[in-house]
Amino acid sequence: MSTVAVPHSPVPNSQSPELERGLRMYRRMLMIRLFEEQVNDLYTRALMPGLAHLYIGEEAVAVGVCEALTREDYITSTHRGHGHCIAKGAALDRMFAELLGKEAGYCKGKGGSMHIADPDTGNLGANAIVGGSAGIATGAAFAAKRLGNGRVCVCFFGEGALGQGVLYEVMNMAALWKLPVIYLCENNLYNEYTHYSDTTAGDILTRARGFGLPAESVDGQDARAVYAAAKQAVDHARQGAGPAFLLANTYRFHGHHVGDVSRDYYRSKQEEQRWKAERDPLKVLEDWLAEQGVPPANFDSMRAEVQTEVDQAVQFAIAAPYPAADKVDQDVYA
Amino acid sequence: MSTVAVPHSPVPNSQSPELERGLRMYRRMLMIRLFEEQVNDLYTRALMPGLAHLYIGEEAVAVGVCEALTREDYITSTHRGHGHCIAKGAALDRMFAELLGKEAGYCKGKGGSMHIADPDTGNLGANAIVGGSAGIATGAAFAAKRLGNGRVCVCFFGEGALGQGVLYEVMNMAALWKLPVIYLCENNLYNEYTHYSDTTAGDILTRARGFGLPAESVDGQDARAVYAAAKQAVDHARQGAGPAFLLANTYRFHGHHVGDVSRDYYRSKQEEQRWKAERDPLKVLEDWLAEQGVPPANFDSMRAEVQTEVDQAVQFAIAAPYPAADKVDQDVYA
Amino acid sequence: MPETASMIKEATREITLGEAVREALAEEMRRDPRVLVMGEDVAEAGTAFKVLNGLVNEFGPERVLDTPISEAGFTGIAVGAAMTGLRPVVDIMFGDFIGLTMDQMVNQAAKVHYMSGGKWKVPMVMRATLGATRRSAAQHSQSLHAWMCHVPGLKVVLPSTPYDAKGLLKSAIRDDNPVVFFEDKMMFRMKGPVPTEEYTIPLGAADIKRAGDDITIVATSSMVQVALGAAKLLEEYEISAEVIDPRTLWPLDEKTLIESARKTSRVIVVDEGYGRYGATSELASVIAEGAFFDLEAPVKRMGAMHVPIPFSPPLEDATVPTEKAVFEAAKALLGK
Amino acid sequence: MPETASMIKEATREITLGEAVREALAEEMRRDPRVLVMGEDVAEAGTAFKVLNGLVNEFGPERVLDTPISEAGFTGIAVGAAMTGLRPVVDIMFGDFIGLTMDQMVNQAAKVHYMSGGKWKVPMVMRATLGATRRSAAQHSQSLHAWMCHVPGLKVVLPSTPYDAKGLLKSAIRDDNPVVFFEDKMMFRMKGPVPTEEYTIPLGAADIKRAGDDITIVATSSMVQVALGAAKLLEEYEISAEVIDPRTLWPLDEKTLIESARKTSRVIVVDEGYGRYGATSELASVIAEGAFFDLEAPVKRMGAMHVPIPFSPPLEDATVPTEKAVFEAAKALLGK
Ligand SMILES: Cc1ncc(C[n+]2csc(CCOP(=O)(O)OP(=O)(O)O)c2C)c(N)n1
Ligand SMILES: Cc1ncc(C[n+]2csc(CCOP(=O)(O)OP(=O)(O)O)c2C)c(N)n1
Ligand SMILES: [Mg+2]
Ligand SMILES: [Mg+2]
Repeated sequence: MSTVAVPHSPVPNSQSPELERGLRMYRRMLMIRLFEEQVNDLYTRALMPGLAHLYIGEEAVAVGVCEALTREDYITSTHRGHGHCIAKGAALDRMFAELLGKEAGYCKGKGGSMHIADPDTGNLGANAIVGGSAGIATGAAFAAKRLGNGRVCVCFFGEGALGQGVLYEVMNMAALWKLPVIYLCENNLYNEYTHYSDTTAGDILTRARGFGLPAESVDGQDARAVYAAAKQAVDHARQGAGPAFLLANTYRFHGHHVGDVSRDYYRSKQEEQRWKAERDPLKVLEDWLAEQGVPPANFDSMRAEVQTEVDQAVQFAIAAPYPAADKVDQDVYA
Repeated sequence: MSTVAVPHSPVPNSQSPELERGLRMYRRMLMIRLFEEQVNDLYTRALMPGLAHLYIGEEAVAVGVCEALTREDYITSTHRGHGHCIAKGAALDRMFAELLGKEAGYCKGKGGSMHIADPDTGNLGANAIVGGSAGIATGAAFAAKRLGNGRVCVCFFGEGALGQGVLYEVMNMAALWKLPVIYLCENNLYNEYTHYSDTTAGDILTRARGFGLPAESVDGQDARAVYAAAKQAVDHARQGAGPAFLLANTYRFHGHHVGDVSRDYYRSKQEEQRWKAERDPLKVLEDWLAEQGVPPANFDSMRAEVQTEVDQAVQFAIAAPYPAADKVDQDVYA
Repeated sequence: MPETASMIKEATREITLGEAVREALAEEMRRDPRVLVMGEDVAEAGTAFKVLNGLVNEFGPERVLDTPISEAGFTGIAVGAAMTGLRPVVDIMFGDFIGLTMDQMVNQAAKVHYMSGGKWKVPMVMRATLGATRRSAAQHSQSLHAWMCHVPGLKVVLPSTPYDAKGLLKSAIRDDNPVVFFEDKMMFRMKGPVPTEEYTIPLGAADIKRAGDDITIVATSSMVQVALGAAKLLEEYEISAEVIDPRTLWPLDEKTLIESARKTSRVIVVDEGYGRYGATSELASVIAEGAFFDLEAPVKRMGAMHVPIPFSPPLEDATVPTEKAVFEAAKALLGK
Repeated sequence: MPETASMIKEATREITLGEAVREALAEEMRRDPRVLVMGEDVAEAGTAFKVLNGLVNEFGPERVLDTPISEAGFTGIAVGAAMTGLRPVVDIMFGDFIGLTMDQMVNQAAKVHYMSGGKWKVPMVMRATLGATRRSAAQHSQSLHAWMCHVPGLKVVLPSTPYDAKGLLKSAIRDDNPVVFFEDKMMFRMKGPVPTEEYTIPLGAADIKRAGDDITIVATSSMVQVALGAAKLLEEYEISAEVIDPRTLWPLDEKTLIESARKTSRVIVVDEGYGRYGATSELASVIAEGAFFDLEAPVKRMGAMHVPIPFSPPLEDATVPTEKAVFEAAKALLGK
């Protein structure tokens, strides 16, 4: 059912499905973490064109949610989209290639960091318009329902997208027409450089309920909690019971984008430190896995394996060629 | 305090303020009713260019609300706007003139039925874009607050405008910034030819509350109830307590516009009959006034007076000249 | 299949432009179960203009779907549905409302294919209206198609006859790209010959609505009849006007326009959109460049007056190019 | 007051375009308490481009106001606030987002004055950005000003130097109409002379950025530097290019453009918006008509390639007119 390949099991004894899931999620979160640390490195070494918005700190949300999806299910993603794409099954080498504008990238270099799309993993595309994929996600759910193919769609968006009216327009239609779509709001507390409490009146869950959607919040740093909440909403949607709204409370550990380094004016170092120390989603899951008897060495070896994968992927991307200049006016029309 | 001039009192004995208000509202509602019956007549006699959306049946909403406003307070109105404009104090002759496209009209004939605007009565303008005035109304409240002039703004809109995302965007900001604006939703059950339950999921009041606005519903056929609810919201807003949402349940007695005559396919004659017989806002108020001792003859004489006013106004408009052709490119830029 | 109405040998019948639109939709919906219509009051009401009357009876409310008044939202839904297996046709009652959909159309629909490196496709159609003189005032009378023409990734169609409307709409629905289809609301009742057998008209082919030698009048949508009327008036002066309808503004059949201009050496372009920074600017530029050495006079542009459309009838009528105005302009161009 | 930077006798200092914008806002805010700024991250963050850094310190968060990510909503609020006594300046971070505001700008801001018979006014400014080559891909790189130019009731300004930016923005703020002010995001750090004393530049006056005799290059915003660079390259071929910046696309100073075209008889128009149905279409049409009998060659239009802007650097660079391309086009026009 999961889009994530089961890793070589580092735990010898026969595992419970729950433990297997925990390990699978851990490895996928690690992929996102190490991929993005590499992205940051590419930026600081001036090897990457433009900017990128890192998902580090929020990995449990994407991974917990996608754990509840099949490969055929759809997602839409955001400017902060690497995590969603990887969680849904994207390959790291083609991700890196896209971020570097190479022909081998998911979008032949035409999309870049903010527009990774991949039909093979049901990824309808990251979107650089805040709230810009709400319509697309709802439309995919509409088609899934009409075609009766049993797919659901998850629309990931930051709490900043709560400012975009189109979100409410499509939630209303999703509720009216009982579409299999889950609106997954990642509240990382900031719209760029502004605290969300300065931009968001009332109560987020009440908003969703006002449009007829069941809504609940979940600890976005706890992959297992996210999975449980997502699973319920996804099952519901798949059974024809209609859309749902999930609010995942989370935090981005880095700046709004890789260039956002001096952040004191909008959030304190202490706040950042506290989240990193106490609420790191990798640490949260690691603690649970350790409790289940996974020995410390296994985490190290997983990390080493994933790091190797990341290193190979980035090497591939750096060596890969740019698209030929005459590709520029291809793909404008189908 | 009211924008409505006190009519020659038809009741001899000294009146309570409440009775005075009732009579004032009655007369103003009658003005709307008879004005619009005349509009319908102009249409059927092919004397009016284009179409018009009649407010008949909903008069208690506009009049009850505007009774709670000063002349300086602002309103924004809709495609179904005659009632709001008259309730806020518009003169009938210039209204008719505008509907006929004459130079003497409120907008020199440039606006027509859907765009009556009048700074003298705080009318920021009717609007032919559904939900199109939500931004303007909120902006006027924003300015009132910044300038500290104590004004409030009422944004009238039909329940169809609940489909427009911009409404939620501005309600959010109104709540955040505690702006003196009242969102007045006139639920007449239909978006053009579609029942609102086919277009509106969830619960309308919960929606507003989700954005941090106090919200309540009111019987839109009962001018006194509307006044009471509006008064509370307006006083609140004027004191700096922020915006509010009012849902007035009402019904339009005519078609969506004057040309919408065969309506059976979207609503039954019985439904229309029931509302007209049992929930006519003029009748509801008349009953109360009668209970207060207003004799039947007084209603007749009021009607006769207002009818005379309407007749004179329409004669004025019919006789008035069109704007000269060279006016066409004036007023594009200030 | 004939590509222009004039090539129809035996026009078995005349139908209105509105009927032609409905027929095109019905035929495509029968042919392809993925096609569906969504918009405000499209089902039982058959749209505000009654163009879709009866469609819901054949296809049911699942395929002729009433929406809330959420132009941005349902356009976005159409984009997503088009990406994932359906072929939606969205109905925007008045073209004035396309402003609400610009982000969805321009940042999403037009770019999904390119941004995904050609992987996702958006086979959708947006039907919208244009045109003034309906006494509907400034927010219900605009012809804003130039905005859409400016955007790579979109195709833009403006039919001027029932025949063209039917054939072009069928092509638009079968096209794998987002196509914006503008119908003049004053033309819905205009009748014209439409064959009973099936046909399509390719996007990107202009049509010579009337052949002539002395002057070329390039006209779109509502202005085609105006141009034909002017051409008739010009006959009396023994001026032979050629009237060309590009039919699709993107892709644009530059060749046909330029060839005619080179032949006649005098050109008027007329379109109901605003004249400034509008469709006529592009058409005039293409012709001025392509026929540079053959033109005897500057290309004359005629569009809506650069004012919000006024309500008052005498004012509104002054904002739109008329037969008479085109006729006078043509005479002036020919020095007569 | 000098109306062009070249007329400044003693430029006491050089500042960046970003600083010029900030100065204009600060001066107008000091001068008129009704002026205020609103938009996303405009206060402490000083916008995503840091252009407004420090403004909130002087004027406080009531006059430099952070908004939710609600472009349509806060633009609408600005319209209403402008009607009722304030003079708001709204900040649209990326010009690509104006699609979200088109209904507010076009159906409301642009029409309120006219529809009310001249009674209500909308003295507001929308500041937005344009321009590509920032590796920001298709949704953060567009130059969509042509849409706004098409709409009567709006004015549209595109400054190309710090001097112009400051003087034009001050005029825009004092104007009683909605003005859309597009800033090239790649030019924020470009320096230029700006006098310390106060000045304004009227809307509707083109500026001859460089005088010349052999060819006219009409360029806007980001393309002015490109044109000047091309002009320099042309010097080597002893071609004397005149570079003209219309500065405001509406109102448009047709006279200055046409006079130059009549003098040089060869014209290139270059703008970073899409070339088709865009600003260059209008500029070329105006010149082709106004200088018809003096032109030796068709007006050459150069704009962004008709594709969504790609992310990949070599592709993106191919979409925007360059110095070299303008230089080559000029040589070709002159048959050299
Ligand atoms: C419509 C729109 N407005 C503004 C922006 C600029 N912008 C990019 S990201 C961002 C903040 C988004 O905040 P949020 O949705 O919470 O996502 P986060 O970055 O926190 O993940 C803004 C304002 C945009 N991309 N799209
Ligand atoms: C944005 C927009 N979409 C569609 C329309 C066409 N239209 C005019 S009135 C109307 C129905 C409005 O219903 P409601 O808001 O309930 O007002 P009512 O007519 O019932 O008073 C529609 C869809 C419009 N004017 N504006
Ligand atoms: Mg956030
Ligand atoms: Mg209604």
